[in-house]
Amino acid sequence: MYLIEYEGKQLFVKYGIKIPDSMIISRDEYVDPPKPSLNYPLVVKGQYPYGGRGKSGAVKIANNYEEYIEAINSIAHISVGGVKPRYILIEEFVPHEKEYYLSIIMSRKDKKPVILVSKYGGIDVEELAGKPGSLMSLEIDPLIGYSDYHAKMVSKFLLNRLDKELMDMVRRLYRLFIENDVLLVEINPLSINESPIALDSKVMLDDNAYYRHDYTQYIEYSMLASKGEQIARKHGFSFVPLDGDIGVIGNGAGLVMATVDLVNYYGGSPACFLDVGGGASSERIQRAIEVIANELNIRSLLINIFAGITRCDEVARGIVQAKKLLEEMGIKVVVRLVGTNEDLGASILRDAGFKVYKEMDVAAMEAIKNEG
Amino acid sequence: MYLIEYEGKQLFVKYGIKIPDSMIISRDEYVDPPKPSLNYPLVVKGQYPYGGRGKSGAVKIANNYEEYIEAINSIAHISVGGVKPRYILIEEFVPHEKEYYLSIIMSRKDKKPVILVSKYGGIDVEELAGKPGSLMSLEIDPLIGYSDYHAKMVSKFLLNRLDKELMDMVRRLYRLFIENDVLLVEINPLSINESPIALDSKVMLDDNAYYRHDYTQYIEYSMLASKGEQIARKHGFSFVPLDGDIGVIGNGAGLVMATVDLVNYYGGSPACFLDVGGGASSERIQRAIEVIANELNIRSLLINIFAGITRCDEVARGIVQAKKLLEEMGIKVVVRLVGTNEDLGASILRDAGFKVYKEMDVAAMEAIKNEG
Amino acid sequence: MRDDIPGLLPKNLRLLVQGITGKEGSFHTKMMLDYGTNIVAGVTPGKGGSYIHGVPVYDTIAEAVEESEANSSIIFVPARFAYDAAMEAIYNRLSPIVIITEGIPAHDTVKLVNAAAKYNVRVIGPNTPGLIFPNKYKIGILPDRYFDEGAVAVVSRSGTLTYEISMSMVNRGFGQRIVIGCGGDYIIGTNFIDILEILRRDLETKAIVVIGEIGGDDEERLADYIMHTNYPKPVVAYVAGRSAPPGKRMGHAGAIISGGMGSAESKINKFKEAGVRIAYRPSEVVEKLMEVI
Amino acid sequence: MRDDIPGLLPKNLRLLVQGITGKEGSFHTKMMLDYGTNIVAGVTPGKGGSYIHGVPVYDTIAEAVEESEANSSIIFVPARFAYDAAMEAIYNRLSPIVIITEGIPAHDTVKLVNAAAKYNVRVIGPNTPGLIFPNKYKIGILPDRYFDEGAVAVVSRSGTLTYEISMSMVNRGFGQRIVIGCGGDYIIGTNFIDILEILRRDLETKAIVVIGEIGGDDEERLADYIMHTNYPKPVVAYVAGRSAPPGKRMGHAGAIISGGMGSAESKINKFKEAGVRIAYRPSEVVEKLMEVI
Repeated sequence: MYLIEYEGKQLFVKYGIKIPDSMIISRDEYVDPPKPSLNYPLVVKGQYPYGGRGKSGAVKIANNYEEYIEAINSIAHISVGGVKPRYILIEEFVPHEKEYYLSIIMSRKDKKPVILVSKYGGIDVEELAGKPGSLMSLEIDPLIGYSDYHAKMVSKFLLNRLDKELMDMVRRLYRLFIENDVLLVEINPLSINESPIALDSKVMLDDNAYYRHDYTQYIEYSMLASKGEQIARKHGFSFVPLDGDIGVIGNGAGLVMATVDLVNYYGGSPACFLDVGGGASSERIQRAIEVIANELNIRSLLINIFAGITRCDEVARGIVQAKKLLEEMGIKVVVRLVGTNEDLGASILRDAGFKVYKEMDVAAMEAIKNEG
Repeated sequence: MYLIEYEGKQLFVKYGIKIPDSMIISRDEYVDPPKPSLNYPLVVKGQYPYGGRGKSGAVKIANNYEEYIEAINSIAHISVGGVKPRYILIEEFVPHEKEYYLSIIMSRKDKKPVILVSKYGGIDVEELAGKPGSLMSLEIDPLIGYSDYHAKMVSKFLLNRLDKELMDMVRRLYRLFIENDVLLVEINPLSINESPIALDSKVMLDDNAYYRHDYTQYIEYSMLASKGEQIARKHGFSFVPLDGDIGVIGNGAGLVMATVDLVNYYGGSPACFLDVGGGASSERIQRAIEVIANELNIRSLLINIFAGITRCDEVARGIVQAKKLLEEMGIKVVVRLVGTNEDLGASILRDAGFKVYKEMDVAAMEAIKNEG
Repeated sequence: MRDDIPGLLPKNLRLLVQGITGKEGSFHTKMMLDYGTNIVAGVTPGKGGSYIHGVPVYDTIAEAVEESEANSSIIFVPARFAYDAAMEAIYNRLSPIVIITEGIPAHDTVKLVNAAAKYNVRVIGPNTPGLIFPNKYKIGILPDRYFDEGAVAVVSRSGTLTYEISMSMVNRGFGQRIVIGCGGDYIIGTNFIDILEILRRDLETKAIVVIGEIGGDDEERLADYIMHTNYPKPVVAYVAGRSAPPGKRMGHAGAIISGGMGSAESKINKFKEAGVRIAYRPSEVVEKLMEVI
Repeated sequence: MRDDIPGLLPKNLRLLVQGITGKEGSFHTKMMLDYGTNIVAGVTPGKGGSYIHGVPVYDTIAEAVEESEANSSIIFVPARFAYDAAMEAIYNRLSPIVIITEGIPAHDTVKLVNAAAKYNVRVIGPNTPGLIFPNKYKIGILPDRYFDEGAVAVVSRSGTLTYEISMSMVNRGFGQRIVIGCGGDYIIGTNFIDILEILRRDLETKAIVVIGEIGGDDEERLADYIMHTNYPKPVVAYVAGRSAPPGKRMGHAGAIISGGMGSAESKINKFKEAGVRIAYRPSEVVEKLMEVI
């Protein structure tokens, strides 16, 4: 899960990483914002769970109180990724000539933490990678951990000298990384005019490590999250809404992805990715169908089950339980069942008037057809 | 440096390792000890920086208040290793059928922390090693650290079952070991009647790690330390007092040990080991001589210098500066000088009336002779 | 036909099941036994002395190894205990260690995978269905009946999709030399290249099916490997997630396109450059196989 | 005569001095240069760009290696910075790393020594005078004039005592193939066995002098090694500390008899069993050497 900027910066402060002097304004204060006790010019930044706010105009400079009020009024109504900001961050502007980039990522390829630094910050990582000589990556052996070596390499690369404060920042960032089960922590841009200051924050925590951290403190994230993500979290499904009109439910991430791809392949337009996971009960299947039917505007629903641990009869019962709702909403249902108890499952469904298929290609084509 | 029992136990408590209910009584309370708010029977234990207190009678059981007073009065006057106890520890007696042994040592051989456990505690490690099948040692890879594996192995070995509390104790002990630069932490005896309790503590901290811990909190150790050790610490010499009448000063631990051995070899009796270290100044040499002359009752002093970084002329000047003191105390001085500026050093010494030798064997024999 | 694969599976498999008394562990122990897997011991702390489906249960791996000479392990314990379970297996030099568990924090996986490398132990997974040697044995949770012995190795990051494709292979007469899931997690112990390098010299393997998905660059690196080492066997690949939007985790912890990296398009293009045949539908894998065998 | 020793010293020594601008580092850089040591670079954080005795100084080892192709290191930095200095050398794969520094916490040494092993780097010391190849070069602080080239290797846990014995050897016509201090610390990177194993196949080494002392069991284990591997060269040993009382640290952090372990008597007895000739006085080492060469 990603933290929003100000949550990431609070984590920075906890670890002694400098950020600009700032204040945070919540949604109910937008109408009558508090007078800032900060020095102008200020940077006014909407807080969103997604990137792209810069292009949307949700970052503004305010040189005086009037501009400050104006900026808040404007940003309050700007949506990024479908959501308006619940919070706006006000920061003193930090004059800086150059922007740098510093991050630590848990590298899949190397199976190690890797420090990434660039002489050119403020732009996307992909762009960085394109500038030869501007990027340095440095592995940290997870069995040995951080040593000054890493910080020295970073400081030399960025500044061509050993800057004590910058080295200290690298050390603190690694501690933050380790102690919070971080998958990615990024300071971009990083300013090093007098001392190193994090002008933005990007922090991705490991959802799997929820049991050893208090993730409820990052509630802002869930409140700002899209409806789809909220639903997925609430029910424990893997659920990603898409733009189309054909709902897709299946068991197993790879299979559901493949099913979504197949709908596309045959010219249809998938409305979602929903993985019910292994061994789903009839209730779980029913709930998955309800979620899709209620939350999305779909024309048809393709259910693709390859049952290993899962039992086809359970799946069938879940579908039958949702029959009424589906009929009411006029959603055509196409079921593909293979695996454990497939005959039993198929007969339950046929008895209830559903069509059941054995080949996913055929089922996908059937789901796309305009007439059932 | 070794902690005394109650300091070690305070560390145990800090890490959540159980010890018996207890109180500590300091020297000025011996005359009128506070009434214990503990349950009899009590164990009354003198606190010494050295082992062997059991054999000296400095551990007593008190079944009532009278016996408690009696025990304190008696132990207050018992010396172990030349010192009387500045503190007496009073503990509730923990009934136990069996005594176990548990320690973590930084192993020289393996270059790793090693957990040692034995089914027979309360006796010396050497004796333990003699009982086949009673001892288990378990390495901890310092690059990986503790995992439950280690605690499971310990619990299985000692109890033939997985005891949650014992496993927890192993985990806590390892944390204590790592966070305090411990070279040896030993719980012996360890009682596991209901839950594991440390009945005694032995903790050896790494002197070299002084700069990252607050060793002044362990002031009891220095106050209880022998005079020789106090002197060594004060002046930064390596100094070990011995029983004889021939003082030995040299530069380099190996050389001084060899010189002490040589005195013994030729039938003499060394009074100390004093290593002035490398590159000693004349002041340092003078101070070393003064310490020995003042603190020990010696007949002659053998100074053996093999000068690499050290300069023989500096050494010679230091000896000359101490000449008056040595003459006053009637101490015969034999100097062996080899190395950097040896001719200059020898002439300085000869001018001041000292005899100077080139061979350490000859010098040692000369120092032993009764007549100079 | 030799029924070991040097570097991947030992000559005489003697499998230990960690978490054998749990619901999943117990169920799949039965399934594996029925399929012919030589399970010699199980471990569940505190449950030592009991039996599950005739398999003796121990408190610790050390005891289990001493009494049963287990040489490999499959792990079913819950995510928060998986690190310690894997470390216990590593210290006892069991190899491979197949970690079925889903949801292990990536920092734990990184540490245990690096520790395993130090001790020369192979880790498969986490979050893998395991592997199956059709008609010999399986170390995992794959439903047996969709597999049959043959000459095609199937290597995958997924579970049910692997069964799907394997079934369609068997239906058209293509059996499998081995089917192995590398795991759907962000960090995994053994990746595509590791497996293909091992299979390079396996005489029984005539072709390889790779079932990839979005996220990471395992597929891209595999393509480079195939190209630069002139891989001697035909490879067919299917990549799931062509219609996945960037920034969204598609079920698997590892299945996410982020920072412009890990798209299906990038993987497919790389594979094509390396001469790998691409199936665009799961059912097309068999068609592509027919072109190469 | 070949002037490398495979496994111990590289073929073309290109030494880097860590802590070169410090008092000790600077002084001994001069001494080593005068003796012929090929010092190609120095490192002191923050002092990059300067020169010490003509040797260029860098901020980091990475730069130094890039510009000077250094392949080995000697460390003079204070104890509390030694861990990071050694790790920097290890990450840059310098080998050997000779750590002169005294007083490094044992936990730091353990970690760096284990890290070095993982990266295949040899650590000599800490708390060692280093080593000397008489009339070729030295990596250390040994005073040159007491050594001469020859066929006897001297391996020691001590400093001045090593000079003492080496001098008496030279005075009686025995030169040295190499003189090497393993270090007087509680934990050291390279011990007696490591050195003797390397010298086993060194044709120029005809005999070995071991200078041991109380504490630990390096000498006992060496005796076992000599006995059980039928060591092919004569060994003469001197063990310091015969009159040391138990429980007292005799100067070196490692020189302490504790828990009934590490007494000179135990070491001497073990050596005798292994056929090692014992010298009871430093000056007797030469006499024993005369018996075997």
